[in-house]
Formats: sequence, structure tokens, C-alpha cells
Amino acid sequence: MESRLSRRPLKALALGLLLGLSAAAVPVQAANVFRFAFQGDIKSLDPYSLKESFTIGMHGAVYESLVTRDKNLKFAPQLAESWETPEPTRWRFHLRKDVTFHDGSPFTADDVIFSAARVRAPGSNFQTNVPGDAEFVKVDDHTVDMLLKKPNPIAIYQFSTWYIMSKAWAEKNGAVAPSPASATSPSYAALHENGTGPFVVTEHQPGVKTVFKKFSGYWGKVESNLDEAVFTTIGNDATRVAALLSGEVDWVDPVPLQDQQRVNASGTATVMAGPELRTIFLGMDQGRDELKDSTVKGKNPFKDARVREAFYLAIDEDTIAKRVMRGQATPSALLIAPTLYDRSGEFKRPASDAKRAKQLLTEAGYPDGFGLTMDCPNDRYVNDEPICQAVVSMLARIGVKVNLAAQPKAKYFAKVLAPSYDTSFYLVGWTPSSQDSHNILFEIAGCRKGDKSGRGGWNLGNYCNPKIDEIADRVESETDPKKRDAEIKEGFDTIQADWGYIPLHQQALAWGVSKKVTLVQRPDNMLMLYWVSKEP
Amino acid sequence: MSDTVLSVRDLSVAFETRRGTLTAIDGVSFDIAKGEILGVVGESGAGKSVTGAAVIGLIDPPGRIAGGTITLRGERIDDLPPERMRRVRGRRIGMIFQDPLTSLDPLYRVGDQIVETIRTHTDLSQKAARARAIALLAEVGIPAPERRIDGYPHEFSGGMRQRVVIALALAAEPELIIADEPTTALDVSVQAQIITLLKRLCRDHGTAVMLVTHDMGVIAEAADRVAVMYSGRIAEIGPVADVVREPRHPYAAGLMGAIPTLTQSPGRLAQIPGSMPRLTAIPAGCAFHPRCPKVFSRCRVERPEPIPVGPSRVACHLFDAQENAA
Amino acid sequence: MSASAGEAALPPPAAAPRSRLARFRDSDLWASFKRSKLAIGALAVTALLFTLAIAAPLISPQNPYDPAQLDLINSNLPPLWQAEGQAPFLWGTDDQGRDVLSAVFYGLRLSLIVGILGVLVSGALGIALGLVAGYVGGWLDTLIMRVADVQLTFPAILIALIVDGVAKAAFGGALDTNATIGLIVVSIGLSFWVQYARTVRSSVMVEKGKDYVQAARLIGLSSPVIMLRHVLPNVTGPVFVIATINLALAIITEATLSFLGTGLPETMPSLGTLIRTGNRFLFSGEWWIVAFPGLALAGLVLAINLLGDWLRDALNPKLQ
Amino acid sequence: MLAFILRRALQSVAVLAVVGLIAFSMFRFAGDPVNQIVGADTPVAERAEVRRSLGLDDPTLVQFARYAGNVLRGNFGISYQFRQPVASLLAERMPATLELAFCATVFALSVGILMGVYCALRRETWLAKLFQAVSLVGVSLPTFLIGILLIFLFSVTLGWLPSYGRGDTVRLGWWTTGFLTGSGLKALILPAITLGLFQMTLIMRLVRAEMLEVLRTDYIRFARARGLTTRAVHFGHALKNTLVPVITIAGLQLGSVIAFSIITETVFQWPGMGLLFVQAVQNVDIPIMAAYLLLVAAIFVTINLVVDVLYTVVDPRLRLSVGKAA
Repeated sequence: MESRLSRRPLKALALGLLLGLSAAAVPVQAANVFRFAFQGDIKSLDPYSLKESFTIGMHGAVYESLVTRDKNLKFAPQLAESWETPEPTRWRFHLRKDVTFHDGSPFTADDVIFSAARVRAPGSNFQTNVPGDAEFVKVDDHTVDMLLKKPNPIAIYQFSTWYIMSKAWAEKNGAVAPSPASATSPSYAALHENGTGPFVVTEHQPGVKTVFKKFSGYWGKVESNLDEAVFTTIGNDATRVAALLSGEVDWVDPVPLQDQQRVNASGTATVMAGPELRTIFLGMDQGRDELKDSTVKGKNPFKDARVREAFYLAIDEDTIAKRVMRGQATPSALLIAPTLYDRSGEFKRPASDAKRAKQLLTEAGYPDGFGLTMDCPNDRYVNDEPICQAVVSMLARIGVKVNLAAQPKAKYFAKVLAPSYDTSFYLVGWTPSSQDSHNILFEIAGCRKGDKSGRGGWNLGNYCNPKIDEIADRVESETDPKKRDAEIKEGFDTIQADWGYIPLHQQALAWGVSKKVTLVQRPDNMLMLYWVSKEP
Repeated sequence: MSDTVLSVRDLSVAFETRRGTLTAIDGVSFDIAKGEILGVVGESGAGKSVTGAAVIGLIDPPGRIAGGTITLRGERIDDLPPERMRRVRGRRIGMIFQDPLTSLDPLYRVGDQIVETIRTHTDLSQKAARARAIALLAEVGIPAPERRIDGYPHEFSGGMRQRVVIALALAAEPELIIADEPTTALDVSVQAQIITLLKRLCRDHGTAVMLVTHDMGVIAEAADRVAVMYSGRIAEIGPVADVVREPRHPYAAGLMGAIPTLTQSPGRLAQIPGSMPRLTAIPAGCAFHPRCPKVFSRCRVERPEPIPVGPSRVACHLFDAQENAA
Repeated sequence: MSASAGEAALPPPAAAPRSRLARFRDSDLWASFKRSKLAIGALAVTALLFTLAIAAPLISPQNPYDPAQLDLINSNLPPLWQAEGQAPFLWGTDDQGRDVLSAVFYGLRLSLIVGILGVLVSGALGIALGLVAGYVGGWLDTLIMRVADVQLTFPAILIALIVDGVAKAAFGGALDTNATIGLIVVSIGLSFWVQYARTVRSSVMVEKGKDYVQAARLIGLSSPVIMLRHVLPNVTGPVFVIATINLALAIITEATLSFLGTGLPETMPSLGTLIRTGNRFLFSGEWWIVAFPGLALAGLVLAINLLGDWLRDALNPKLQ
Repeated sequence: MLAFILRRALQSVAVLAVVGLIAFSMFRFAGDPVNQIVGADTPVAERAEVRRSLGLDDPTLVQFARYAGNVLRGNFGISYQFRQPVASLLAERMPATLELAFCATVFALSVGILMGVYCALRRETWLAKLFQAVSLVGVSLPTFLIGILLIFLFSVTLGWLPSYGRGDTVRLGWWTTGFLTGSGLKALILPAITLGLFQMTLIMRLVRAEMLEVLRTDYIRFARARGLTTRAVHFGHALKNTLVPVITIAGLQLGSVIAFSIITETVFQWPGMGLLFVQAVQNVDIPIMAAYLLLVAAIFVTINLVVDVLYTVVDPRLRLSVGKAA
């Protein structure tokens, strides 16, 4: 009797404790938060600052464009309700009338005209997104005309990543120019945003984290059920995978190839793989009269097509795709992904043939090979440095001694890009931002003249065949798709015949996605927050 | 004097080293009576300090007491368990080290160190202990003890610090004080003061003192009796007047060759050619025989036992031989 | 005299001239060495690893630095004792078909070269500066010792990163392997000299006050030379201890630099680079790519540290 | 004492000036700052304008004076990568690094001292030998490997602790803290252990060696001779004396903990200054590198000064020599 009495208060206490605990455990209608991590960071919120897929996708949650691309990369209206081409050189855009910026001000034609000027101003990384010769004219508050000097069927191909900014906001905050007026003052637009998109940025710490919250005044319907999205940078591969597997984040990019099996086996997350639009290829300096950092003095071996062919044939891309890429890559004969060019199927990659390669080198006068330096990024593309290493050892077998200079992307690009183009042999990945072959013929294979047009801007080795420039010009203004494809084929044939580039493969996308999350993976490797939903 | 405080019988101390067992003290016996000062002299390495350390139970490993007994007021203390021996230390046996500069913990006020000692061994309150500490400091001749008690050791001069050390040794009214070279590190002028102080305190409190030193001058000045040690053994022990004026053992005689007075600068002690043997190489027979001017064959084989010669005891075959000869 | 009398009374060195070896065998160093099983083990491991490093080109089944010998077909093979293992790749291969065993041998070689060069540079720098500071004294001493204080702020990693960043900004572009090695060696040298300098300086300070230096001055002898002759033997022990421990630190530093991406390139991997690249495969089950270089590095550093530890204890008279 | 502190402060300023000069030289001469600021396609005239606006045409001395003036006002320039003032970038990251360094130091000190004391007092026990062995393994494994192993074990395999970042933080004014949220505290554990491990072993070995040395000193022997309890001897006297030099070393170590956090922050993606610095090195962002250099030096110098002051508080002797740097 006594013992029962004494036990009672204890029981009550335990019960109370339990109740208290369970009450504490039930969150007060928690916000639905999506946490995600990428290997790089969002450096700037200014949508004209950096042409890099992931950053562009993030900007796309906050800013919007006149014309967007849907889940299948087809054009779709966004800030422009509709558009037409009353004549080949005039494009008319009808703007939505119910749109406001995040600061509450209405969206009008003035903002479009302002943005068209800003995106093409010095310091913008998106100058080629809007045709350089285009003039924008306001018809009324919600109608804008784009006037071109000559017909251009692909004039709006890159509009989906040309985001519209508020004129009044930019003027008020000294953010009219994409790069700050004085080199010693910080950029306002890099740290703050004022878009029209479904999300607002509530916190932005470059290199640490960025917090997106739902924009209550958004004009459209949003598929996403998220209240909040928190972005973090996790540069270290192992840490990033660990964060996904432990459920700390719901999405990571990229999942390293070797860890994909483990992620899939985890039960909590899966790898979403799909072909990417980016093509990885090798380029050779065919411009300089003497190859830099090479044992060959006084001449440039790459000016000899036989040497280029020998390099091409020495590299066994099939093995690279199978071994280095663990099957997560599609060997490519072209500098463009198959989905972006209908007649890709007609091209075949010449089979690797080390014997023939050696013979070609001998014919070209290098029976013992030669030495040169190869530039390679080590944190930009999937297994970029291992690919380069594999190339180095394959070339070693035909007697070419390659000194591999693998560097982080910041240093790498500073070296190989304009203005110095300081490279003899390099690896690059390229996605045509217009998603069209013309971009390849123009920027990658066009002769580098250093003019303002941007032709050959990414032709780091200055492979130059004037025939391609002619073809590119015809392709640009050709409106008949059939004829256009034929012209393009001629261009690609020429590059292959010249052994101008060594295309390797399209890498596979490798997003690690929590099973609680549904989202859309487009081949352009952009994560669009407005398509992300998460089980609460 | 019959009132024996300390009695050491056949004490041996050994050190285990990687070269085997070294015997640092070998069969040492002596007594100290109440109020008596026994001087222990000898060269460095003769075993004086080790004897002191053995008595207070502070021989660090790898050393150990290998044989013999130590009794304090009739109670055996060499085999006490550590905790009980700790209670003997400080309470019943006090100790004074050679270097007053390093004997005091530099981070504590001297008063705190005295109070700590008093309170470890008595039930006095903090306040009472502090009062006693001030009295002790006054007794050892520190001027303005009420103020100085809150000073740090580095604020005291060497002589003053040795006075503090003596006060610390006296803190719990021990029956025996082991003073290990208490004046060696001090200026000559201060040495005399410290010796005088030690003598006075010992007289006032009736404390027995074991005064370890290599300085015959100090012995002559302070000790009642003296033991001369050589190679871990006692060569001669007896009243100070006898040993100093009429040393029997050839080694003791050599030591007495030049006794510096306290007012003069101390001269060299060992006037005997050669040096004391290392512990690893103690010769057979009498340890002193290689240096002894009066060596004869028996010394090389047989170890001399202490035999009474007058009021002293001397470990030398010479006196055996003399008797034989006579 | 204290209670440790037994140790202090060791026999004097025998008067008769004896061979150096015999004297060494009789010395405390040797005795303490024989007693310490750990020291014997550490020395054995160190000796083994040094031998492997020196003999790497002779005993490796493959030259991992020769790209022509790598074949992608052999990539990612597990160790020989596993089901898919293939001869001659005892410890398996990495993602480039590089034999892990050979890579570890060559990596040991490179790590040791970088470490030893780094220690030599820092030692030379430190001893020179310590001598100057101690001997000349005055404002030069103050300056050198203040710089040493500042230096302590910046661990080798930080210095190396800054040296690397500045070098790349200044020269632009990638450096070749030899330049990278040089850069790392310089960084290590710049960050580890302080201890040598302090040790040598204090020894010089002690010697400076001694009679023979004053005497030498009086009779017009060049005292720096005489001092050198007295100072150097005094500091050999401590300097050797510092060098041993620094060698371990230098090897770790190089590995860490490689992890942060400023170390040696993947085509010419040191142990650190091997761990960095192998680290990618830690989660994927291809454990052998990181495990063997990791074990080799840990073993090497541990053995050297143990040796250094034991040396320090053995040479420290206070601890005997 | 005031004079001493004043002198140290002056020396600190001199040290900072030297580091400032180095930082300025990096800023000015490592590559052309103009190239870093403007786009590659910027015309020459515009470059010249930027050059003028940066004051790069002025004499070097003027430039250094201006740089120093700017730095004193907290203006470290604009980051090349982020287009933001370096000062605000660093300020944003500083709480993360300081909280991590603080936890790592607390961990290293508490565990290191405990283990060190244990190893010194119980030298021969198997646990002490185990600690010794662990400490050696601790210094022999590179930090990044330890971090990755911890992540592998506790985040991936066991799923107990987060693998990256700070968890949820609370903003208190300009300071963000992870101490106030559960996830913030959990996120601290692995990085703090990783960062503190090396210092912990260092402190453990230092405490052990220092304590063994202290235990051999006269004042410890004297304390034992006074009959103090083992507890009082070990923890009252030996430990306190051991900790005096340890404070110095630990203080100096705090500076290197902050610098060493570069590695830990990279492994754990900890959004602190170290991570910012590594990114800056990779992107050749000289203004951040220079500012970080200055900041670490400033932190170090401040710590040094604090340690000096602390030293005088703990050690009444005010020893001027900075201990025996092990």
C-alpha cells in the first residue's frame, strides 16, 4: 500500500515529462525548407555578372526574362505574354501588365529598355545574349520593339538568361552599370536583388549561404511548395556527399562519379543523371608561330594537320568514358550535344589508333615525339584533371611528353582566356548558351580577330579556317531549318577534316536528390527553384 | 646524553641503475640526542645528503633503503607506509635545504606557505595559523613580519629566505631538523648569522639537528658532535672538540688540515691527493686505502669496523694495529 | 648532492683512447637506445621506409611518374588478395591505372626529399640567424628575435599558401613540378627556422660570457670562429632533435598543402597528393587508393616522431 | 609593470607595422591590381582611370601611408571576387572562426592538461602510456585526414553529428553565434575536436614534460619534506608552477589555432575566415589575403600582449624571458 502511494507521484512526473517532451517535439507548423548545396558559390546577385549555369539558374528564381524555357528547354512566355515578328528585322514583345518587382514597383517597358542597355554595357558577362545591333524602342508601357539591322532567326535564343532589372531601383542605388563606377566602391546589385520572380533573397553571404523565401506578391502560379530555400557552398566532394547522405541537405551537385553507387544504395537519396548539354573537348594552339612551353623551337607543330590528327587518334575516348567517367559520359564526335543538333547522328568519332598516330607524327617530322604543356582546370568539370591525366598518359605512348598544369578554375581561366590566351593545349567544356550550333561555329571555331563581335572569343587555340566564318554568317541569317542544318553540317565537317578540335564527350549530370524532393532536371544543368517541391 | 631522538642503525641505501645496484650508504649508524647538533661532513658524493634524505623518507626511486633501521624516539620510521611517513615529515622531522632561492614555491606568498604547513599538521584555524606564522617569522629574525608575511619569496634576500625556510621547518615544532648544507649558498657574512640562529632555535626548542655540510668551519662553530663520512661510510664520529683537534682517522686528519674560520674565506677542503672513488668502483677493504698515507696490507682486504677510540668511534685498522703492536 | 647520487656518479670516460664506435657503444645514448624497444622499432621502421624510398626506382613494379606506363585499362583494381585483384598490382591501382605500391614508394621518396630539403633550409637559416643574433646582439638581435615572434604566428601552411598565392600572382600561371617543390621547401624553411635560431642564440649567449672567448679576444684571435667551434658541438643534440621533429612536421605540411591544392601535382604525387586524390574514393569502397598512402604517411611520421621523442629524452640531461 | 606592458605594446605595434608592410607589398606588387579589378576587354584609357582612382601612380611611400591609413580606419579594400569591402566580409566570417577556435582551445586545454597531469603523475601506468601513444598518433596524422575520418565515422556511418557548416545561428548585433541552438552546438563538436586535437597533444606533452621537471625542483622536494599531502604538493604547488609556461605556449597556440583553422574549415566547410582565405588564395584575391594576414598578426599580437599581462598576474616574479619554448 505504502509503496503504491510513493510510486504515484513518480508516475505522474514521468507522464508529465513525456507530455512535455512530445509537445516540444511537435514543431509549430514548420516552414517547408529546402536545403541545397553546390560545389561552387553564388558570388554575386547581379544577374549580368557571371555566365555560369548554376548561378544563372539561381538568379532565375529571383529575376525573370521576357522569354523563358520550359522543362523541355522549349521557349515559353514569361514577362512577355507573347511576341511576334511583323517583319524579319522587327520583333514585338507584349509585356504582362500584372507584374511588380520585389520592392513593389510595377514592371514596364522602360525596365526592358534599361535592361537591354545594361546587359550590353562594359562589365556585363552577358553581352552576347542580346544582339549587339539590336535597338529597343518603347511602343507603349507594355509593348516593346526590338529593331535589328539584318534578319536573325536566333535573335531571342539567349533571352531566357537575360533577366530584366528595375530601372528605378538601379538608378536609385547606383547600380546602373554592371561593374561599379569606381573600382574602389562595392557593387550594390551584387549584394541585393530586386527581381520579379517567385523568390526573394532574404540573406546573402557570398561563399557561405544564400536564403531564398517565397515572394508573396508574385504574379503567377508557382509549382513549388517551398516556403524557404537555403543554399550553401560545399566545395569538398566527400563533405558534400556526406551532407546529402546524412539528410542535412536535400540536393547536391555534383555527386562525384565514384560515389554515385553509394548514394543510390543509401535509401535516402538518389542520383539524378542525365546527359548534359556541355561538351568537353581539347583545343590546340594553331595560332602562334612558335608553340609556348614546348621542346619544339621556332615552329608550331600544331600548324601541321598530321600532328593534330595524331593527337586525335592517340586519345582513346572510349576508355576515358568507360574508366575515368565510369560510363557516365557519351563520347562525342561533335563540339555540340546531340540533342541540340538534329543531324548529329551522321557524325562518327574516328576510332583511336595509336599506331597510325605514331606514324603520322613520324611523317610530320617528330619520330620521337615532342614535349609541350597542357592546361587543365581541376575543379570545373566532372573529373577534369583525371581526364587530362589520362590524355597525358595516352600521348606518352606515342612519344609526346606532356607537362600537365592543372589548376583551380579561377587561375586556369585567367591564364587561358582573353586577352593572353596563354595556352598550347587545353581542356574546356562548352554549352552553347543559345543552344544552337551557330554559337559553336561563331565563338569556338570562328577565326579570332579580336574585334567587338566576339567571334572566336572562346577559340583559345585560334584554329582558323575562313570557310567556317562564311558558313557561320550564312547560318546566322538562314531561316529555313533544312538548309540551315545542311550549312551547319558543312561547318562541322570542315572542323573534323581540319582536325581543328578534339571533342571528347558530353558528361552526365549528377545531381544527388533526397527522396523527399521532386524537381526538374534540365540538360542545361540549371536548378530551377520554382519546380522544386518537398514533402513537408 | 641519554635522551635519544634519532637512532640510525646499519643504514644502507642502494640505487638501482642500468649498470647494476650502487650502494650509496653502507652500514651507517649514529644517534642524535635532544637538543644536540650532529654535524655530518664529507666530500661531495660521500653520502651525507642521502643519509638525510633517508631519515626523512624522501629517497626517490630508483633509490631505496636496502637495510638497517631508523628509529625516532624509539619508533621505527623507515618502514612506515607513505601516508604515515608523510605525517612524520614536517610534523616530527623538519628539513632545511641547501638553496633557499629554490626551496620556496615562487608562486605563493611566504605566509601562505607557512600557514599551509602549520594547518597541514595542526588543527589551528587560518587566523591562528597566521598569527603563529608571524610569530615564527619574528623568531627567525625577519623584521616587520606582519608586513613581510605577505611578500613573495623573490622579494626576500638569500639570507632572509633561508630564515623563512627555517621558520617553515620549525612550523610544526619538530623534534628533529635535518639541515642539508643550510649555509652553502649564502654569503659568508650571512652564514654566521644563520648558524647562530640555528643554534639558538635548537637550544630554545630542544630540537635535535642533523647538520649536513662539507664545511668544517660550520661544524666547528655549530656542532656538538661530528660524523666524518667517506664513500657512504662513517670514518669517524665523536665530539666535535676531539675530532677537530685530534682527528684519528687519516681521512679526518686530512680534512682538518685546514679549517677556515668563519671570518676568513673558506679554503679548499680536501688537501689529500687523489679523489673519492666513484660508487661503481669502491675498492675492497677500506674505501680510503688508495689515498691513505698510512696504508698497509690489511687495509686492502679487510673492511674496518668502527671501534671506540677515546670518546670517538673510528673505522680504521690503524687503531686495531696499534693495540696489536702495543 | 641530491638523492639521485647514483646516476651522477657514473664512471668517467676511460683515459685510454678508444674508437669512436666503442665510445658510442659505451655512451648513455646507446644504453638508453638498447633499453627502449619503441626506439628500436621506430628506427627499424624509419630505416625501412628510407630504404624503400631510396630504392624505389629499383623495386617498384612500375614508374608511376611515367605516364606511358599507366594504362586506364588497369584502373581501380583492388589489391591482389581481393577477388578482382590482378598481378602485378599488389596494392591495387588508382583511377589512372597507377600501381598503388609503386606510387607509395615514389611518394615516400618525394615526401622525404621535400621534408629533408625543408629541414636543411630551415636549419641553415635558423643556425645562421641564431649565431648572428647571439653574437652581434643589440638591435640586430632584437630585430631577429622579433621577426621570430611574428614568424611563430604564421604556421607553415599559412606561409606556404601566401607564398604560393603571391608567386602565382607574380609569375602568373602554373608552376612546374620542380618550382612547386622549391616553393614548398622555401615555405617550410621560412616557417621552421625559429626554433633553431632560438636554441643556437641562447647557446651563443652562454658561450659568449665564458673566459676563453674573452681570452681569445684579448690575444686577438677571431672569436667568432672559436665560438663556432664551441657552440656547434653544444647545439648538435638539440638541433638534431628539432630537425627530427621538424622533418615529421615538414612531411605533414607538404601533405596538407597538397590537400589544399597547392602541393605537388597529381602526375607526380607525393604521399600527401596521393591521399588527396585517394580521399575522393573514401566513400566509394575503393579504400586502397587512400588507405595505403595514408598508412605509409602515418607510419613514417610516427616513426620519425618516436625517434625524435626518444632522442629528446635521451639527450636531455635533466630527464636522466 | 606598466612600463613593461607599455614596452610590449610598442613592440606589438612595430610587429604589426612590419606585417602591414608585407601585406601592402603583396597588395601592390603581386600581380597588377588593375588587371584584377577590370575586365579583360577594358580599354587602356579606362585602365589608366582605374589606376589613377586607386592611386597607383603615387610614390610607393605615399601609397603605403595611404594603405596604412585605410587599414587603421578598417578599410582593407574591395575583394576582387566578391566586389565587397574585405572588412565586412571578414567581419561576417569572424564569429564563426572565433567560436570554433575558442571551442577547440577549451577542448585542447582542458583535455590536454588533464591528460598531461595524469601522464606526469602516473608515468608508469598503462593508461599514461596509452595517452602518450595516442598523442603521438595525434600529431602524426594530418589534420585533414582526421577530419575526414571523423566525418566518415560520426556523420556518414553513425549519423550522429553534422558534417558541414555551423548549423543554425542566432544573430546578436553583428555577431552570429552557434552557441544558442542545438544544431549550432552539434555542428561545433567535430570541427572543434579536429582543430583542437593537435594543440591538445601538444599541451599534453608540454604539461607532462614541464610537470616532470617541476616535480624535480627543490621547492617540491621541500614541500614534501614539509609533510604536505600529495594532493597539495601535486595540485597546489606542482600544477600551478607547471601552468605558468603552459599559459604562454597555449596563448601562442591560440594564434596558430586561428591560422590552422584554414584546414579544418576547408574540410568541414565552416564558414569562417580560414575558408574565405583558402578561396582567396585559389582565386588570387590579394586584398583578402593581405587583410587576413594582417588580422592573424593582430590577433596574435593581442594574444601575446594578454598572455604577457596574464603572466605577470600569475607569476609574481615577472620573469621576462618567455619561458622555455619547447
